[in-house]
Amino acid sequence: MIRIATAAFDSGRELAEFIRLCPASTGGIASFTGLVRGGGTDGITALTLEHYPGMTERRIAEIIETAHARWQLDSSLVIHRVGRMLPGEAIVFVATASAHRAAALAACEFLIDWLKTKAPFWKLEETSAGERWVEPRAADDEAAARWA
Amino acid sequence: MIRIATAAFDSGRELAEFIRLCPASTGGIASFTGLVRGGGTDGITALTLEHYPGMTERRIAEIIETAHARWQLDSSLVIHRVGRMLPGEAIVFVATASAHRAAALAACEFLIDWLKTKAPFWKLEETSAGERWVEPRAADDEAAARWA
Amino acid sequence: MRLRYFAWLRTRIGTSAEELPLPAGVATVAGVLDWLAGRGAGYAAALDRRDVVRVAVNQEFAPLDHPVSDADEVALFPPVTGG
Amino acid sequence: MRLRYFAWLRTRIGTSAEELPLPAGVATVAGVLDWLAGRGAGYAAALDRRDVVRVAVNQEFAPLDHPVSDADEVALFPPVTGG
Repeated sequence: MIRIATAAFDSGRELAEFIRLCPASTGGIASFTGLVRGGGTDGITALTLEHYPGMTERRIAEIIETAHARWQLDSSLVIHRVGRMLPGEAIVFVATASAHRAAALAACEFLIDWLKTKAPFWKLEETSAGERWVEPRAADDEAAARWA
Repeated sequence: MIRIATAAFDSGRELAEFIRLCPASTGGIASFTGLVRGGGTDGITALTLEHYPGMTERRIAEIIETAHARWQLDSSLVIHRVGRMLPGEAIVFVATASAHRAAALAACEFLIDWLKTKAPFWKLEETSAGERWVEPRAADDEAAARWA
Repeated sequence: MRLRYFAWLRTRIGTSAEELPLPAGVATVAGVLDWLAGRGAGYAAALDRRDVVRVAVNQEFAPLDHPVSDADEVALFPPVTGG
Repeated sequence: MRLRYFAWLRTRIGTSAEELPLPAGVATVAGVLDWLAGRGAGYAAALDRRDVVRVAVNQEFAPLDHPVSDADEVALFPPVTGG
Protein backbone atom coordinates (compact mmCIF):
# COMPACT_ATOMS: atom_id res chain seq x y z
CA MET A 1 0.00 0.00 0.00
CA ILE A 2 1.19 3.50 -0.88
CA ARG A 3 -0.22 6.78 0.29
CA ILE A 4 0.93 10.30 -0.49
CA ALA A 5 -0.43 12.32 2.42
CA THR A 6 -1.17 16.01 2.02
CA ALA A 7 -2.11 16.47 5.68
CA ALA A 8 -0.65 15.34 9.01
CA PHE A 9 -1.13 11.67 9.84
CA ASP A 10 -0.78 9.60 13.01
CA SER A 11 1.81 6.80 12.80
CA GLY A 12 0.28 5.02 15.77
CA ARG A 13 -3.14 4.90 14.17
CA GLU A 14 -1.58 3.71 10.90
CA LEU A 15 0.34 0.95 12.70
CA ALA A 16 -2.80 -0.19 14.52
CA GLU A 17 -4.76 -0.37 11.27
CA PHE A 18 -1.87 -2.08 9.46
CA ILE A 19 -1.65 -4.77 12.18
CA ARG A 20 -5.43 -5.20 12.18
CA LEU A 21 -5.28 -6.13 8.48
CA CYS A 22 -2.38 -8.60 8.82
CA PRO A 23 -3.15 -12.25 8.01
CA ALA A 24 -3.03 -14.93 10.72
CA SER A 25 0.41 -15.98 9.44
CA THR A 26 2.04 -12.69 10.52
CA GLY A 27 4.41 -13.02 13.46
CA GLY A 28 6.32 -9.75 13.28
CA ILE A 29 5.66 -6.17 12.23
CA ALA A 30 8.43 -3.62 11.84
CA SER A 31 7.80 0.09 11.41
CA PHE A 32 9.75 3.27 10.87
CA THR A 33 8.52 6.82 11.36
CA GLY A 34 10.52 9.81 10.20
CA LEU A 35 9.79 13.11 11.96
CA VAL A 36 10.61 16.71 11.19
CA ARG A 37 13.37 17.48 13.68
CA GLY A 38 12.98 20.73 15.55
CA GLY A 39 15.24 22.66 17.89
CA GLY A 40 19.01 22.24 17.68
CA THR A 41 21.47 24.71 16.22
CA ASP A 42 19.96 24.66 12.74
CA GLY A 43 16.56 25.63 14.15
CA ILE A 44 14.22 24.31 11.46
CA THR A 45 10.89 26.09 11.73
CA ALA A 46 9.15 24.23 8.88
CA LEU A 47 9.85 21.68 6.17
CA THR A 48 8.24 21.49 2.75
CA LEU A 49 8.29 18.25 0.79
CA GLU A 50 7.99 18.58 -2.97
CA HIS A 51 7.30 15.51 -5.11
CA TYR A 52 6.66 14.51 -8.71
CA PRO A 53 3.05 13.34 -8.83
CA GLY A 54 2.82 10.18 -10.88
CA MET A 55 6.51 9.36 -10.93
CA THR A 56 6.73 9.38 -7.14
CA GLU A 57 3.96 6.80 -6.71
CA ARG A 58 5.42 4.72 -9.53
CA ARG A 59 8.90 4.70 -7.99
CA ILE A 60 7.55 3.80 -4.55
CA ALA A 61 5.55 0.95 -6.09
CA GLU A 62 8.74 -0.35 -7.71
CA ILE A 63 10.65 -0.11 -4.43
CA ILE A 64 7.88 -2.01 -2.64
CA GLU A 65 7.89 -4.63 -5.40
CA THR A 66 11.65 -5.05 -4.93
CA ALA A 67 11.13 -5.57 -1.19
CA HIS A 68 8.43 -8.19 -1.74
CA ALA A 69 10.64 -10.02 -4.26
CA ARG A 70 13.51 -10.07 -1.78
CA TRP A 71 11.77 -10.92 1.49
CA GLN A 72 8.72 -13.02 2.26
CA LEU A 73 6.34 -10.30 3.38
CA ASP A 74 2.68 -10.61 4.26
CA SER A 75 2.14 -6.91 3.62
CA SER A 76 3.80 -3.52 3.57
CA LEU A 77 2.77 0.11 3.79
CA VAL A 78 4.47 3.35 2.81
CA ILE A 79 2.98 6.73 3.68
CA HIS A 80 4.90 9.81 2.60
CA ARG A 81 3.82 13.30 3.48
CA VAL A 82 4.09 16.16 0.96
CA GLY A 83 3.64 19.90 1.36
CA ARG A 84 4.57 22.09 4.31
CA MET A 85 4.91 20.55 7.76
CA LEU A 86 6.10 21.56 11.22
CA PRO A 87 8.69 20.11 13.64
CA GLY A 88 7.40 16.97 15.32
CA GLU A 89 5.13 16.02 12.41
CA ALA A 90 5.68 12.74 10.58
CA ILE A 91 7.28 12.89 7.12
CA VAL A 92 7.25 9.20 6.35
CA PHE A 93 5.88 5.95 7.75
CA VAL A 94 6.94 2.48 6.66
CA ALA A 95 5.52 -0.78 8.00
CA THR A 96 6.26 -4.37 7.03
CA ALA A 97 4.71 -7.64 8.17
CA SER A 98 6.15 -11.11 7.89
CA ALA A 99 5.91 -14.54 9.50
CA HIS A 100 9.38 -13.97 10.99
CA ARG A 101 10.96 -10.86 12.40
CA ALA A 102 14.20 -10.88 10.39
CA ALA A 103 12.33 -10.35 7.11
CA ALA A 104 10.08 -7.64 8.52
CA LEU A 105 13.00 -5.74 10.07
CA ALA A 106 15.27 -5.97 7.02
CA ALA A 107 12.51 -5.01 4.57
CA CYS A 108 11.51 -2.02 6.70
CA GLU A 109 15.09 -0.76 6.76
CA PHE A 110 15.46 -1.39 3.03
CA LEU A 111 12.26 0.52 2.23
CA ILE A 112 13.26 3.63 4.15
CA ASP A 113 16.81 3.52 2.74
CA TRP A 114 15.55 3.33 -0.83
CA LEU A 115 12.73 5.83 -0.31
CA LYS A 116 15.37 8.33 0.82
CA THR A 117 17.54 7.89 -2.25
CA LYS A 118 15.40 6.57 -5.11
CA ALA A 119 11.99 8.26 -4.95
CA PRO A 120 11.47 11.80 -6.23
CA PHE A 121 11.00 13.96 -3.15
CA TRP A 122 12.83 17.17 -2.30
CA LYS A 123 13.05 18.84 1.08
CA LEU A 124 13.01 22.60 1.56
CA GLU A 125 13.91 23.68 5.09
CA GLU A 126 12.78 26.93 6.63
CA THR A 127 14.96 28.40 9.36
CA SER A 128 15.15 31.84 10.95
CA ALA A 129 17.90 32.55 8.39
CA GLY A 130 15.63 31.74 5.43
CA GLU A 131 14.91 28.80 3.17
CA ARG A 132 17.32 26.19 1.88
CA TRP A 133 17.02 23.06 -0.20
CA VAL A 134 18.36 20.06 1.68
CA GLU A 135 21.49 18.49 0.20
CA PRO A 136 21.62 14.73 -0.28
CA ARG A 137 23.69 12.94 2.39
CA ALA A 138 26.50 10.57 1.45
CA ALA A 139 25.44 8.38 4.42
CA ASP A 140 22.03 7.90 2.78
CA ASP A 141 23.62 6.80 -0.50
CA GLU A 142 25.85 4.37 1.39
CA ALA A 143 22.87 3.00 3.32
CA ALA A 144 20.95 2.47 0.08
CA ALA A 145 23.94 0.84 -1.62
CA ARG A 146 24.13 -1.87 1.06
CA TRP A 147 21.05 -3.51 -0.48
CA ALA A 148 22.36 -3.61 -4.05
CA MET B 1 10.75 2.29 29.74
CA ILE B 2 9.77 -1.26 30.54
CA ARG B 3 6.33 -2.70 30.99
CA ILE B 4 5.25 -6.25 31.76
CA ALA B 5 1.68 -6.38 30.47
CA THR B 6 -0.79 -8.82 31.95
CA ALA B 7 -3.57 -7.87 29.52
CA ALA B 8 -3.77 -7.24 25.76
CA PHE B 9 -2.24 -3.97 24.59
CA ASP B 10 -2.45 -1.96 21.37
CA SER B 11 0.90 -1.42 19.60
CA GLY B 12 -0.49 1.48 17.60
CA ARG B 13 -1.59 3.31 20.70
CA GLU B 14 1.78 2.62 22.35
CA LEU B 15 3.65 3.92 19.28
CA ALA B 16 1.53 7.09 19.19
CA GLU B 17 2.19 7.76 22.87
CA PHE B 18 5.91 6.95 22.50
CA ILE B 19 6.25 9.41 19.61
CA ARG B 20 4.28 12.06 21.51
CA LEU B 21 6.89 11.93 24.30
CA CYS B 22 9.93 12.12 21.98
CA PRO B 23 12.12 15.21 22.34
CA ALA B 24 12.40 17.73 19.49
CA SER B 25 15.75 16.19 18.50
CA THR B 26 14.15 12.89 17.43
CA GLY B 27 14.20 12.29 13.69
CA GLY B 28 13.42 8.59 13.48
CA ILE B 29 11.40 6.03 15.41
CA ALA B 30 11.68 2.30 14.79
CA SER B 31 9.28 -0.23 16.23
CA PHE B 32 8.76 -3.96 16.29
CA THR B 33 5.62 -5.84 17.26
CA GLY B 34 5.59 -9.59 17.78
CA LEU B 35 2.22 -11.31 17.38
CA VAL B 36 0.91 -14.73 18.32
CA ARG B 37 0.75 -16.48 14.95
CA GLY B 38 -2.45 -18.34 14.25
CA GLY B 39 -3.53 -20.80 11.58
CA GLY B 40 -0.92 -22.79 9.68
CA THR B 41 -0.21 -26.47 10.07
CA ASP B 42 0.78 -26.20 13.75
CA GLY B 43 -2.57 -24.59 14.57
CA ILE B 44 -1.74 -22.70 17.74
CA THR B 45 -4.93 -21.96 19.64
CA ALA B 46 -3.33 -20.05 22.52
CA LEU B 47 0.07 -19.07 23.88
CA THR B 48 1.04 -18.63 27.51
CA LEU B 49 4.09 -16.58 28.46
CA GLU B 50 5.68 -17.41 31.79
CA HIS B 51 8.27 -15.06 33.28
CA TYR B 52 10.40 -14.61 36.39
CA PRO B 53 9.04 -11.52 38.14
CA GLY B 54 11.92 -9.37 39.29
CA MET B 55 14.64 -11.01 37.23
CA THR B 56 12.74 -10.41 33.99
CA GLU B 57 12.45 -6.66 34.58
CA ARG B 58 16.08 -6.52 35.71
CA ARG B 59 17.35 -8.32 32.60
CA ILE B 60 15.27 -6.13 30.30
CA ALA B 61 16.65 -3.04 32.05
CA GLU B 62 20.18 -4.30 31.44
CA ILE B 63 19.44 -5.01 27.77
CA ILE B 64 18.01 -1.50 27.35
CA GLU B 65 21.08 -0.06 29.10
CA THR B 66 23.30 -1.93 26.65
CA ALA B 67 21.35 -0.47 23.73
CA HIS B 68 21.64 3.07 25.08
CA ALA B 69 25.38 2.63 25.61
CA ARG B 70 25.82 1.39 22.07
CA TRP B 71 23.57 3.76 20.12
CA GLN B 72 22.65 7.40 20.64
CA LEU B 73 19.00 6.99 21.54
CA ASP B 74 16.55 9.64 22.66
CA SER B 75 14.31 7.02 24.23
CA SER B 76 13.23 3.41 24.10
CA LEU B 77 10.30 1.29 25.17
CA VAL B 78 9.85 -2.43 25.76
CA ILE B 79 6.44 -3.93 26.50
CA HIS B 80 6.28 -7.68 27.03
CA ARG B 81 3.05 -9.53 27.55
CA VAL B 82 2.79 -12.37 30.08
CA GLY B 83 0.02 -14.87 30.76
CA ARG B 84 -2.32 -16.52 28.28
CA MET B 85 -2.99 -14.87 24.93
CA LEU B 86 -4.73 -15.67 21.66
CA PRO B 87 -3.60 -15.67 18.02
CA GLY B 88 -3.32 -12.13 16.65
CA GLU B 89 -2.55 -10.61 20.05
CA ALA B 90 0.74 -8.80 20.61
CA ILE B 91 3.41 -10.59 22.65
CA VAL B 92 6.06 -7.90 22.56
CA PHE B 93 6.48 -4.29 21.46
CA VAL B 94 9.81 -2.50 21.10
CA ALA B 95 10.25 1.14 20.07
CA THR B 96 13.40 3.24 19.77
CA ALA B 97 13.88 6.92 18.97
CA SER B 98 16.99 8.64 17.74
CA ALA B 99 18.09 11.74 15.85
CA HIS B 100 19.01 9.49 12.91
CA ARG B 101 17.30 6.42 11.55
CA ALA B 102 20.29 4.06 11.49
CA ALA B 103 20.60 4.13 15.29
CA ALA B 104 16.86 3.71 15.86
CA LEU B 105 16.60 0.78 13.42
CA ALA B 106 19.70 -1.04 14.70
CA ALA B 107 18.79 -0.58 18.36
CA CYS B 108 15.24 -1.84 17.74
CA GLU B 109 16.56 -4.98 16.07
CA PHE B 110 19.13 -5.47 18.82
CA LEU B 111 16.50 -5.14 21.55
CA ILE B 112 14.18 -7.75 20.07
CA ASP B 113 17.09 -10.12 19.33
CA TRP B 114 18.33 -9.91 22.92
CA LEU B 115 14.86 -10.01 24.47
CA LYS B 116 14.30 -13.30 22.66
CA THR B 117 17.47 -14.91 23.98
CA LYS B 118 18.52 -13.16 27.19
CA ALA B 119 15.40 -12.33 29.20
CA PRO B 120 13.61 -15.00 31.27
CA PHE B 121 10.38 -15.74 29.40
CA TRP B 122 9.06 -19.16 28.40
CA LYS B 123 6.38 -19.88 25.83
CA LEU B 124 3.80 -22.63 26.23
CA GLU B 125 1.82 -23.31 23.06
CA GLU B 126 -1.64 -24.81 23.04
CA THR B 127 -2.69 -26.71 19.93
CA SER B 128 -5.51 -29.14 19.23
CA ALA B 129 -2.96 -31.90 20.04
CA GLY B 130 -2.25 -30.48 23.50
CA GLU B 131 0.29 -28.22 25.15
CA ARG B 132 4.00 -27.97 24.42
CA TRP B 133 6.83 -25.80 25.67
CA VAL B 134 8.46 -23.94 22.80
CA GLU B 135 12.04 -24.98 22.05
CA PRO B 136 14.68 -22.27 21.62
CA ARG B 137 15.56 -21.62 17.96
CA ALA B 138 19.18 -21.69 16.78
CA ALA B 139 18.32 -18.80 14.44
CA ASP B 140 17.47 -16.65 17.48
CA ASP B 141 20.81 -17.44 19.12
CA GLU B 142 22.61 -16.57 15.89
CA ALA B 143 20.67 -13.30 15.57
CA ALA B 144 21.56 -12.37 19.15
CA ALA B 145 25.23 -13.29 18.64
CA ARG B 146 25.57 -10.79 15.78
CA TRP B 147 25.58 -7.97 18.34
CA ALA B 148 28.28 -9.42 20.60
CA MET C 1 7.81 18.28 -25.46
CA ARG C 2 6.52 18.65 -21.92
CA LEU C 3 9.19 19.92 -19.52
CA ARG C 4 8.90 19.76 -15.74
CA TYR C 5 11.19 21.30 -13.17
CA PHE C 6 11.44 20.50 -9.46
CA ALA C 7 13.03 21.95 -6.32
CA TRP C 8 15.77 24.54 -6.97
CA LEU C 9 15.69 23.89 -10.72
CA ARG C 10 12.06 25.00 -10.63
CA THR C 11 12.79 28.14 -8.61
CA ARG C 12 15.79 29.13 -10.77
CA ILE C 13 13.99 28.54 -14.06
CA GLY C 14 10.93 30.24 -12.62
CA THR C 15 8.26 27.76 -13.67
CA SER C 16 7.27 24.21 -12.74
CA ALA C 17 6.29 23.08 -16.24
CA GLU C 18 6.20 24.25 -19.83
CA GLU C 19 5.46 22.96 -23.32
CA LEU C 20 8.21 23.62 -25.85
CA PRO C 21 8.74 22.12 -29.31
CA LEU C 22 11.87 19.97 -29.38
CA PRO C 23 14.35 21.74 -31.71
CA ALA C 24 15.63 19.87 -34.74
CA GLY C 25 18.83 18.02 -33.95
CA VAL C 26 18.14 17.58 -30.23
CA ALA C 27 17.72 13.83 -29.65
CA THR C 28 19.12 12.98 -26.22
CA VAL C 29 18.85 14.07 -22.59
CA ALA C 30 22.28 15.76 -22.90
CA GLY C 31 21.01 17.63 -25.95
CA VAL C 32 17.97 18.86 -24.05
CA LEU C 33 20.16 20.17 -21.21
CA ASP C 34 22.46 22.01 -23.67
CA TRP C 35 19.51 23.52 -25.48
CA LEU C 36 17.75 24.65 -22.27
CA ALA C 37 20.95 26.13 -20.80
CA GLY C 38 20.99 28.58 -23.72
CA ARG C 39 17.42 29.78 -23.20
CA GLY C 40 18.20 32.50 -20.64
CA ALA C 41 19.84 33.41 -17.36
CA GLY C 42 17.44 31.37 -15.17
CA TYR C 43 18.00 28.24 -17.23
CA ALA C 44 21.76 28.82 -17.27
CA ALA C 45 21.82 29.22 -13.46
CA ALA C 46 19.69 26.09 -13.02
CA LEU C 47 21.93 24.05 -15.31
CA ASP C 48 25.21 25.53 -14.12
CA ARG C 49 26.28 22.37 -12.27
CA ARG C 50 25.23 19.53 -14.54
CA ASP C 51 26.60 16.91 -12.13
CA VAL C 52 23.77 17.65 -9.70
CA VAL C 53 21.01 17.66 -12.30
CA ARG C 54 18.96 14.47 -12.56
CA VAL C 55 16.60 13.74 -15.44
CA ALA C 56 13.52 11.58 -15.88
CA VAL C 57 12.03 10.82 -19.29
CA ASN C 58 8.37 9.79 -19.10
CA GLN C 59 8.73 9.47 -15.32
CA GLU C 60 11.69 7.07 -15.42
CA PHE C 61 15.21 8.12 -14.40
CA ALA C 62 17.23 8.57 -17.60
CA PRO C 63 20.97 8.88 -18.29
CA LEU C 64 22.48 11.64 -20.46
CA ASP C 65 22.49 9.50 -23.58
CA HIS C 66 18.83 8.51 -23.25
CA PRO C 67 16.87 9.37 -26.43
CA VAL C 68 14.11 11.99 -26.31
CA SER C 69 11.32 12.82 -28.71
CA ASP C 70 8.83 15.66 -28.94
CA ALA C 71 6.12 13.44 -27.39
CA ASP C 72 8.10 12.89 -24.18
CA GLU C 73 7.70 14.34 -20.71
CA VAL C 74 11.17 15.35 -19.55
CA ALA C 75 11.72 16.31 -15.91
CA LEU C 76 14.77 18.02 -14.43
CA PHE C 77 15.51 17.97 -10.71
CA PRO C 78 18.31 17.79 -8.13
CA PRO C 79 19.26 14.57 -6.32
CA VAL C 80 16.32 13.41 -4.25
CA THR C 81 16.12 14.07 -0.50
CA GLY C 82 12.91 12.44 0.66
CA GLY C 83 12.11 10.01 3.44
CA MET D 1 17.63 -21.52 50.41
CA ARG D 2 14.77 -20.33 48.23
CA LEU D 3 14.29 -22.45 45.13
CA ARG D 4 12.22 -21.41 42.12
CA TYR D 5 11.29 -23.47 39.09
CA PHE D 6 9.97 -22.29 35.74
CA ALA D 7 8.37 -23.72 32.59
CA TRP D 8 8.75 -27.52 32.23
CA LEU D 9 11.08 -27.71 35.24
CA ARG D 10 8.21 -26.34 37.28
CA THR D 11 5.66 -28.79 35.89
CA ARG D 12 7.97 -31.80 36.29
CA ILE D 13 9.00 -30.90 39.83
CA GLY D 14 5.39 -30.03 40.61
CA THR D 15 5.87 -26.71 42.35
CA SER D 16 6.97 -23.22 41.40
CA ALA D 17 8.92 -22.45 44.58
CA GLU D 18 10.03 -24.00 47.82
CA GLU D 19 12.26 -23.24 50.81
CA LEU D 20 14.81 -25.93 51.60
CA PRO D 21 17.84 -25.81 53.88
CA LEU D 22 21.06 -26.10 51.85
CA PRO D 23 22.67 -29.43 52.84
CA ALA D 24 26.15 -29.37 54.28
CA GLY D 25 28.78 -29.75 51.56
CA VAL D 26 26.66 -28.26 48.77
CA ALA D 27 28.39 -25.03 47.76
CA THR D 28 27.93 -24.56 44.00
CA VAL D 29 25.19 -24.52 41.37
CA ALA D 30 26.36 -27.97 40.18
CA GLY D 31 26.07 -29.23 43.74
CA VAL D 32 22.51 -27.92 44.01
CA LEU D 33 21.52 -29.70 40.80
CA ASP D 34 23.05 -33.01 41.98
CA TRP D 35 21.34 -32.72 45.35
CA LEU D 36 17.93 -31.86 43.87
CA ALA D 37 18.13 -34.67 41.28
CA GLY D 38 18.22 -37.13 44.17
CA ARG D 39 15.09 -35.76 45.84
CA GLY D 40 12.57 -37.81 43.87
CA ALA D 41 11.21 -38.87 40.50
CA GLY D 42 9.89 -35.42 39.54
CA TYR D 43 13.21 -33.77 40.29
CA ALA D 44 15.10 -36.51 38.47
CA ALA D 45 12.90 -36.09 35.38
CA ALA D 46 13.32 -32.31 35.48
CA LEU D 47 17.10 -32.57 35.78
CA ASP D 48 17.50 -35.48 33.37
CA ARG D 49 19.09 -33.35 30.66
CA ARG D 50 21.41 -31.00 32.51
CA ASP D 51 22.55 -29.35 29.25
CA VAL D 52 19.15 -27.69 28.88
CA VAL D 53 18.85 -26.51 32.47
CA ARG D 54 19.73 -22.90 33.13
CA VAL D 55 20.29 -21.45 36.58
CA ALA D 56 20.02 -18.00 38.11
CA VAL D 57 21.40 -17.17 41.56
CA ASN D 58 19.77 -14.12 43.11
CA GLN D 59 18.18 -13.36 39.74
CA GLU D 60 21.45 -13.34 37.77
CA PHE D 61 22.36 -16.09 35.30
CA ALA D 62 24.97 -18.31 36.96
CA PRO D 63 27.36 -20.99 35.63
CA LEU D 64 27.70 -24.45 37.20
CA ASP D 65 30.66 -23.45 39.35
CA HIS D 66 28.92 -20.39 40.78
CA PRO D 67 28.91 -20.45 44.63
CA VAL D 68 25.62 -20.73 46.49
CA SER D 69 24.73 -20.14 50.12
CA ASP D 70 21.63 -20.82 52.19
CA ALA D 71 20.58 -17.16 51.88
CA ASP D 72 20.39 -17.33 48.08
CA GLU D 73 17.45 -17.50 45.73
CA VAL D 74 18.28 -20.17 43.16
CA ALA D 75 16.09 -20.52 40.07
CA LEU D 76 16.07 -23.40 37.59
CA PHE D 77 14.57 -23.08 34.11
CA PRO D 78 14.98 -24.16 30.48
CA PRO D 79 16.56 -21.91 27.82
CA VAL D 80 14.44 -18.78 27.41
CA THR D 81 11.95 -18.43 24.55
CA GLY D 82 10.42 -14.97 24.94
CA GLY D 83 9.97 -12.08 22.56
